[in-house]
Amino acid sequence: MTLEQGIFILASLLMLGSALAMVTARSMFVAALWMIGTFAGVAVLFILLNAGFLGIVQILIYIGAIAVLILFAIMLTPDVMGLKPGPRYTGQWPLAAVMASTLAAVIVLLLVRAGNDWHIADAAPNVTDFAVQLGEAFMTTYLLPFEVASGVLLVALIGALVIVRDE
Amino acid sequence: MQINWADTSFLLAPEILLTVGALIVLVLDLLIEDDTSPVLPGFTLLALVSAFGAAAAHLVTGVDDVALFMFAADPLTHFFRLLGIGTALLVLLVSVNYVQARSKHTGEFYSLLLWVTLAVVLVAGAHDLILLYLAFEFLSITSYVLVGWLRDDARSNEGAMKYLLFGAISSALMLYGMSLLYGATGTTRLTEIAAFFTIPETQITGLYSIVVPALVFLLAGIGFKISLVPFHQWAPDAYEGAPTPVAAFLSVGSKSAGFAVLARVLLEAMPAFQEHWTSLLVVLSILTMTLGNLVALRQTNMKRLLAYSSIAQAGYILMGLAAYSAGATFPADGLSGVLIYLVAYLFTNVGVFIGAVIFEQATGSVAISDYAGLIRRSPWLAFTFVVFFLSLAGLPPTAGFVGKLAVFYATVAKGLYFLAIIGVLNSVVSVYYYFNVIRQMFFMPAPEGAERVRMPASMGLALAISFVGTLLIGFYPEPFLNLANMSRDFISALPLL
Amino acid sequence: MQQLDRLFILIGDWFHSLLAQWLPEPVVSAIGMLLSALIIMTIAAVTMLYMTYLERKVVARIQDRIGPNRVGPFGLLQPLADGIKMFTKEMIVPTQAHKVVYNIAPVLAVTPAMMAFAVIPFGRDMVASDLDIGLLYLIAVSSVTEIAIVMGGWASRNKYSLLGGMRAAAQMLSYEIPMVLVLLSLVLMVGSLRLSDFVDVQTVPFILLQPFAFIVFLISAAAEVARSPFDIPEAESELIAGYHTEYGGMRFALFQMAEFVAALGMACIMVTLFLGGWRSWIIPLPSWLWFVIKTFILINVWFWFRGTFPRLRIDQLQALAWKFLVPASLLHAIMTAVLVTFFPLVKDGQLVVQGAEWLTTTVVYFVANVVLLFVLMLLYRPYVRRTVRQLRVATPAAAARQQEVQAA
Amino acid sequence: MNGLPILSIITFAPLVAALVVLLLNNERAIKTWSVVSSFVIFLLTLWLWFAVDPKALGPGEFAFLEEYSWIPAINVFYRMGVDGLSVPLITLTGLLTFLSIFYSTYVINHRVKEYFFLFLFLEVGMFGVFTSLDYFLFYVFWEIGLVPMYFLIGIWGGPRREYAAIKFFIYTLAGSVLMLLAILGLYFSTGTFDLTALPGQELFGGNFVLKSLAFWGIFLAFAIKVPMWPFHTWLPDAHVEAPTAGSVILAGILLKLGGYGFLRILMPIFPDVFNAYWPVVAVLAVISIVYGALVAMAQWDLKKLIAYSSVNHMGYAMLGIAAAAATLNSSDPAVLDSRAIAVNGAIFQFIAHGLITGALFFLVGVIYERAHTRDLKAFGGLGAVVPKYYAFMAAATFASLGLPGLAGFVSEFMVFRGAFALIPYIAAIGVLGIVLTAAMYLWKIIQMVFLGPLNEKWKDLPDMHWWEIATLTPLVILFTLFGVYPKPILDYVNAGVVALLDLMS
Amino acid sequence: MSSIPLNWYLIVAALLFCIGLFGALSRRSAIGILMGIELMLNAVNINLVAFWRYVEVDGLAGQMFAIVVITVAAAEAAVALALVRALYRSRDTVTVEEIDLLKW
Repeated sequence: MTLEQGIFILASLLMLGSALAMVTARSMFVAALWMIGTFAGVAVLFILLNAGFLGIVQILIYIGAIAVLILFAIMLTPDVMGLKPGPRYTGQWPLAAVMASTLAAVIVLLLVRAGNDWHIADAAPNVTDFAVQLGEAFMTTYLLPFEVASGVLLVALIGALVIVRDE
Repeated sequence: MQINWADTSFLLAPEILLTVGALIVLVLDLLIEDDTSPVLPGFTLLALVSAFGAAAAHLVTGVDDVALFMFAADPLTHFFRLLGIGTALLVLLVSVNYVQARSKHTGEFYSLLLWVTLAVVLVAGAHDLILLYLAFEFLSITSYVLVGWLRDDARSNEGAMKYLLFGAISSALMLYGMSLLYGATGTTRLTEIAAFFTIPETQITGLYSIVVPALVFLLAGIGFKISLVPFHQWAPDAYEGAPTPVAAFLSVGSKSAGFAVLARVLLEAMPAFQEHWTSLLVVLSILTMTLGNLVALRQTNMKRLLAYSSIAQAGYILMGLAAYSAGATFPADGLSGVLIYLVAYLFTNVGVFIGAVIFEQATGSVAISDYAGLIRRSPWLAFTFVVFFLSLAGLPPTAGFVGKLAVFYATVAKGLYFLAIIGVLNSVVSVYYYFNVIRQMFFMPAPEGAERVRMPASMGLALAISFVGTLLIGFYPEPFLNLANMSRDFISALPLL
Repeated sequence: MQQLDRLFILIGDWFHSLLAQWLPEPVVSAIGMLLSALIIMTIAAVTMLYMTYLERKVVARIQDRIGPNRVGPFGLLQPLADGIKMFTKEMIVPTQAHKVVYNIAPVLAVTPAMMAFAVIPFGRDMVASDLDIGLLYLIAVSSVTEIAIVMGGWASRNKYSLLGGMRAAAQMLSYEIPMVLVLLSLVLMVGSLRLSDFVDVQTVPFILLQPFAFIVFLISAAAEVARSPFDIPEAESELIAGYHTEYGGMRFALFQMAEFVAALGMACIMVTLFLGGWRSWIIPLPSWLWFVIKTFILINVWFWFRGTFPRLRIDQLQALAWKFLVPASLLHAIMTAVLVTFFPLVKDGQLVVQGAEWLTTTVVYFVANVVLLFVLMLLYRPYVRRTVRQLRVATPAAAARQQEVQAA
Repeated sequence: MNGLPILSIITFAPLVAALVVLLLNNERAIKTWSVVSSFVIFLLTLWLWFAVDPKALGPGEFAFLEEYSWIPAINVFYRMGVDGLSVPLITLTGLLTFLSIFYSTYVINHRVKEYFFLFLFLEVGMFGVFTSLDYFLFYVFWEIGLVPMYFLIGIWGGPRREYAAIKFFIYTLAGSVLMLLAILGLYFSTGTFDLTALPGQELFGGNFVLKSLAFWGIFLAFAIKVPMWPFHTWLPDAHVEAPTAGSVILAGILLKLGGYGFLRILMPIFPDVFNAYWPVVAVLAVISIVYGALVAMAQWDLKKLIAYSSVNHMGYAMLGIAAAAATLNSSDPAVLDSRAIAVNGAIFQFIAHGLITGALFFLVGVIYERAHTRDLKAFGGLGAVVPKYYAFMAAATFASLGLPGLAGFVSEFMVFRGAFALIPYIAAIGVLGIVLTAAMYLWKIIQMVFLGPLNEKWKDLPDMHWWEIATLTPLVILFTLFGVYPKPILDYVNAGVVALLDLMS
Repeated sequence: MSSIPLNWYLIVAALLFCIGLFGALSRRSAIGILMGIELMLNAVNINLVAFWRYVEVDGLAGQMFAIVVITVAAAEAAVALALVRALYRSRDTVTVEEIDLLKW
C-alpha cells in the first residue's frame, strides 16, 4: 500500500463516517458539523486527484460559505440549542433506507462490472499553473457557463433577499 | 481561440437582450420609488418584445447553425426561444396587476421574469452537459424564488419549499447521471457523447451497464422539470402556492424547457440507446397521463386542477418523444409533434391560467365551486374558458386537437398502438374534469349578488391573444406545422467557435 | 549582508544536509517540513503572547496610563504570567454544554489561524509552501474560523454565547466579501495567486498604487479578526464576552490565541499584499527583518484603532459592509480592470513596468483611487445625511430638542 | 369545383345565423331571426335535394364537389360533396332543425340567446358531417356537434341533466377518439384523408390485424353514436334529460351520423374487414333490436320508452347494413339485388325514424309541458280530453311500430326483405323485434295514456296549441306520404346505394 | 499513473451519494434534507474530478463541471435557507411533516 492509497483510505473513511454520522445525528447542529467533516474529506480527495484548486474551492465555498449558512439557518430555527431534538426521521425512513442501500448496491455492482472498461488515459492531466488555465478557460471556452453562473448567483441573491427581508 | 464578437452577439442577440433588460429593470427599480409605475413593466415588455423580435429574425434569416460556447444556435433553439419568450410575454401581461396587488417587490419580479425566460432559452440551446446543468438549475432556482414570491403567504412559502426540496434531490440525481455519462465518454459535449457510442461495441460493453443507469438518473432530473410521474409531487403544491401567473409560466415555460432538454439529451447525445429510452418513456408517459388525469378528477381547487391537468398534458407530449424515429417524414417523426403540441399548449394552457388569474384578481378565489354562474358574470371569460378546455381536452377545432393529432400520429406511425390507445382514452377521462369546471360556469346559478367579473385591459389583451392563438392553430395550423417541421432539424456535427 | 538576508535559509540548508547524512531524502524533507511548521507556529505563539503585552502597553499610553509594569522589567514577563495562569486554571465545562463540540471548538479556532502562515513569504525565498493558489488558500483557511466560533457559541448552551457566535460569523462572512473583491483588483494587477509573485511585482508597494483598496482591506481585515472597533461579537458591555463567555482556562487561552494569531496573520498578509512584503525600503536591512518591521507597524495601527475608535453597533457594522464596502470594492475592481487594460503591470507573467514608468503608473493608479473615493463620497452624501438625521432624532434628548425647536 | 360553393354555404349558413343571434339582444328578435334563418336554410337543403341528381353520379362521384387545400403539411383538404346517400339526410337535418327551432320559440324562455345560438351551431356540425369528403374534416365536424348538444342537455334539460350531458359527451368522445387513431393509421398507410380516394386502397400493406384494429376503432365510434347494444347506455339518459327539441335532434339526426358513417366510411374503406366481421355486427344489431324492444317495454317513463325504441329502430338499419356487409364478395345478381334493398331499407329507416321519432319526442314534449310528468301510470283516459293530441300520438305510434302505409313499415320491410335473403337466421330473430314493438306501443302508450279510466287530475288538460300542431303536421304528412309513396325517396337513395355498392365491387 | 484505481473513487462517491440520498429522503427537517442533498452533490463532484483525472486527458471539463456544481449548490442553499427562514416565520416549523397547508 502506497502512501497515496493510505491517505485515500483515511480520507474516505473520514468522509463516509462523517456522512453516516451526519444522517444519523439527532441534533441538526451536530449533523451540520459532521457534514463539514465530509466536506473536508472530499477536499482531501480532490487534492489527491491533482485538483488542488478545487480542493481549496471546496473548503472555501462548502465549508466557508454553505456550511456556515446552514449553521445559521439551524440557529434561526426552534431547536437552536439542540436540547430537545424531536424524531430525526419521517415515518418513511425505512423505505428511504431500503431505497438508498439498494441504489448503492446496484451502482457499486455496476461499477465493479464496468471494471476497467473506462477509457482511462495513460497520462496524468497537465497541471502546471492551474489557476491560470482555469481562468483562461473561463474567459474562452467556458465563457457562457461563467456568465450564466453569475446570473444564477444574482438571481439567488435577489431571491433570498426578497424572501427573507423584513419590511 | 479567436472569437468573432459581432457574429456572436448577433447569434446570441435574444439572450443578450434579455440579460441587459433584466439588469436595467433592476437598476430602474432602484431609481423609481413608485412600485406601480408603468415604466418597469413597460421596459420589461420592451425587452421581451425585442428579444422575441431578434429570435424571430433568426428564424427568418435562417442563420447558420453554430455552437457558441456550448450553446447551439440551431432551429430547435430558435423554436424554444420563441416559445419561451412568448410565454413570458403573456405571463407579463397578466402579472402586472396581480403582482402589484400582492407584493412590494414588483421591480424584482419583472427582472426575475426576464431571468427565468433567459434560463428557458439557455436550457433549450445548451449543447454541453455543463451548460445544460447550469441553465437547468438557473431555471430551477429562479422558479423557486418566483414560487415563493408571496413571502407573507404561508402557502407560497410552502409551495416553494417543496418545489425546492424535490427539485434539488432530482437535480442531484440527474447530475449523478451526467457525471457517469461524462466518465463513460470523457466529454461533456452532447454530440461528442453520441459520437463516442458509435465506436465498436466490443470496446465499451462494460460501459453500457453504466450508461443505462445514467440515462435513468437523467430522466429523473428532467422528469422533475416536466413533472412526470413519479417526479411530479411538487407540481400541485408549487402551482397552488405560487402566484398564479408564475404557475402559468411553470406549466408552460419551464415545462417546454424540460422537453427541450429531453429532446437534446436523448436525440442528440444518446441516439445509440433509443430502444432503452423509448421503453422508459412509454412507461413514464402512460403513468404520467393516467395518474395526472385520475387525480385531477378529485380536485376542487382550480390551480391544483390545472396542475394535475398539466401533469397529464406532459404525458401526452412525452408520447411524441417516445415515438421518435429519426428518419421518418414529417410529422411522423415524433419530435415535430412535440413541438406542435408545445405551441398549442402554450396558448391554451397559458390562456386557461390567464382566465384563472382574471377570476382570482376579481374575486380572490381559486375554488372551482366559486366559478358557478360565470356565464352570467362574464360571458366572454366563460366562453374563452370553454375554448381553452376544449383545446386541453384535444377537441377540434382548437390548437389542442392539432397538437394531439400530431403526437398521436407519430405514436401510431411508430406502431405504439397500446400507448396511443391509452393516450386517447386518457383524453376522454380528462374531459370529465375539464367539463366539470364548464358545468360550474354554465349550469350552476351565480351566487346571490355576485358582481360582474372585471378584467383589467392588459389581462384582457393576454386572454385575447391566447384565445386567438388557440383557435388560429385549430383552424389554420399550416404555419405552425411548418415552424415545427423547420425546427425539428438540429445539428449533428457542430463547428466549434 | 547577503548572508544575513539568507540566514534562516542557510540554517535550514545546513540542518538538511546534517540530517541527510543519516537519513534517506524523503524522510529528511518530511522532517524539514514538520520542523519548519513547528518553528513558524512557535514563533507565532510567542509573538502573539507579546502582542497582548504590546497592546496593553500601547493602549495604556493612549489612555495616559503605564500599562503592565509589575512582572519583570517593564512588565515584560506579564504575558508569561498570564499564560501560566491560563494553563493552570481549573477546566470548567458547563453541565448543559455539548461536551465534544465544546472541547473541539477552541482547537479548531487556532488551527486555521496557524495554517495561514504556511504560504506567507517572510523573507526572500522564505516561504514554507509557495502555492500557486496561495491567496485563495488564505481566504479559504480564514473562512474556517467562523465555524469554530459558531461551534463554541452553540456548544456553550448560553444565549449570549450563541448570539456572540452568530454575530461573529455574520460579521466575518460579511466582511469577507469586500476583502475578496479588493483582492480581486490586486490579482488583476499581478495576474497570479501566488503570494511571492505579489512581492516580486511590488517595486512600488501597492499601498501607493491602490490606497483605496488598502483602506477597504484594512477595515475588512479588522472586522475579519474582530479587532476593535469591530469587536462586537465579544463585546463585554453587550454580550458579556460573546462566544467565549463560558470558556475559561486553557480553552479560553486557545480562543484568545486564535484571535491574536489571526490578527498577526492578517497583518502579514497585508504586508505582503500592500507593503511590498519583505522588500527593503531605503535602509538595506535583511528581508525578513523588514517584514517584521512592517508587520509591527501595521499591528500598531490596529492597537491605535482600538485605543481611539468607539465600538460600532451590529447593524451599523453590517450596513457598513453591505452598503458601502461591497459596492465600493466592486467599483474599485471594475476601475482596476480598466486601468490594467491601459496600464498593465504584468504581461504573460513578466513585469513590464520599468524604471521611470513606475512613476507614471503609480500616479495614474493613485489619482484614479482618489477620484473613486471622491465619487463614492458624492454618491453616499444623501445617504449619510439621512442616516445622521435619523440618528439625531433617534436619541430621546435629540427628539425633545427638536420638538422644542418646532414649538418655538 | 365551379360556381357557388353551395355546400359550404349550406354548412356555414347556420353559423352565420348563430353569430347574428349573438348580436341581437331582444328575445323576440332572436326567436324570429332563428326561425326565419333556419327556414331559409331548410329551403336551401330542399333546393339541394332537387339540384342533385343522384342517378347521374357514377360510383365515387359527388355533386357540388368543393376542394381546397387546407393543411398541405399533412395533406388535409377542405373537401365537400354530396351524393344520394347524404342529400336526404341533409334535407332531413334542415327540416328537423327548423321544426325544432320553431317549436322551441314557444317553450324556451330561459337563456334564450344561448339556446338558439347553440341550436344553430349544432346544425353546422351535422351538415358538416354529411357534406365532408375528407376524413379529417369529417372528424372535425363530428366532434363539433358534441359541444352544443352537451350544453343543450346540460342547461335546458331535465333534473339529471348534468349527468346525462357529461355521459353523452364522454361516451361519444370515447368512441370518436379511437376513430381518430384509426384515421391516423389510415393516413399513415395511405398518405391521404380523402374519403373519395380511400376506398379501394391497400391499407396497412395488407396487414389484417392492423386493418381490424382500425376497423374496430372506427366501428366503435359509429356504434356508440347509432347506438348499438352494448354501447347504448348513454342514450336513454341523454334522450330523457334533453329538452324536447334536443331529443328530437338527437334521435332524428345525431343517431344517423353513426349510421351514415357505417355506409360512407366503414363499408367502402374496409370492405374485406367488414365482410370478415359481419356476424358480430349482425348479432349486435339483432341484440339491439330485441333488447331495445324488451327494455322499452319495461319502461314507465314515456320518453325513456321512446328512447329505447330508438335503439330498436336503429337496430333494423344496422341489420340491413350488416346484411349487406355479409355478402360483399358475392357477384350473384339476386344477392346484389337483396343487398341493395337492405341498404336502401337502412337509409330509408334513417329517414323514417328521423321523422317518426322526431314526432314522438315532440309529442312527449307536448304532454310534459302540460302535465309535468311523463309517467305512464299517472295518465289514463286522455283520449277524450285531448283528442287532437290523441290523433297525432296515434299516428306517430302506428308509424313507429311499422304499420303498413306508414314510413316505418316500408323501411322495416325492405331491411328484412334484404336481410332474409342474405342472412336468414339472424334476420329471423330480428323479426321478433317487430312483434314486440307492436305490443309495446299498443299496450303501453295508447292504452295507458289515452284509454282506460280518466285520471281526474287531467280532466282540464288543454289540447294542443296551434304551434304544436304546426310543428307536427309536416312530420305526420311526410311519414304518411313516404309510407304510401316511397318511390321518390327510394329512387334517390337507391342511386346513391348502387353507386356505393358498385364502388366496392 | 496514480496508484489508486479509478473505481475506488467511484465507489466511495457512490456510497456518499446514497448516504446523502438517504438523508434527503428520510430527514424530518427541511435543513436536514438540504444537508443530504449537499452530500449528494459532493459525491457527484468526486465523480467528476476523478473522471477528469483519469478519463479526460486534455481538457478541463470535469473541473469546470465541479466548479459549476459548487456554484449552483451555493446559490441553491442560499435560496433554500431563505425559504426555511420565511417558512419558519409564517408557520413556526421547518419540519416537512408539519408543512401541510397544501396536500402532499
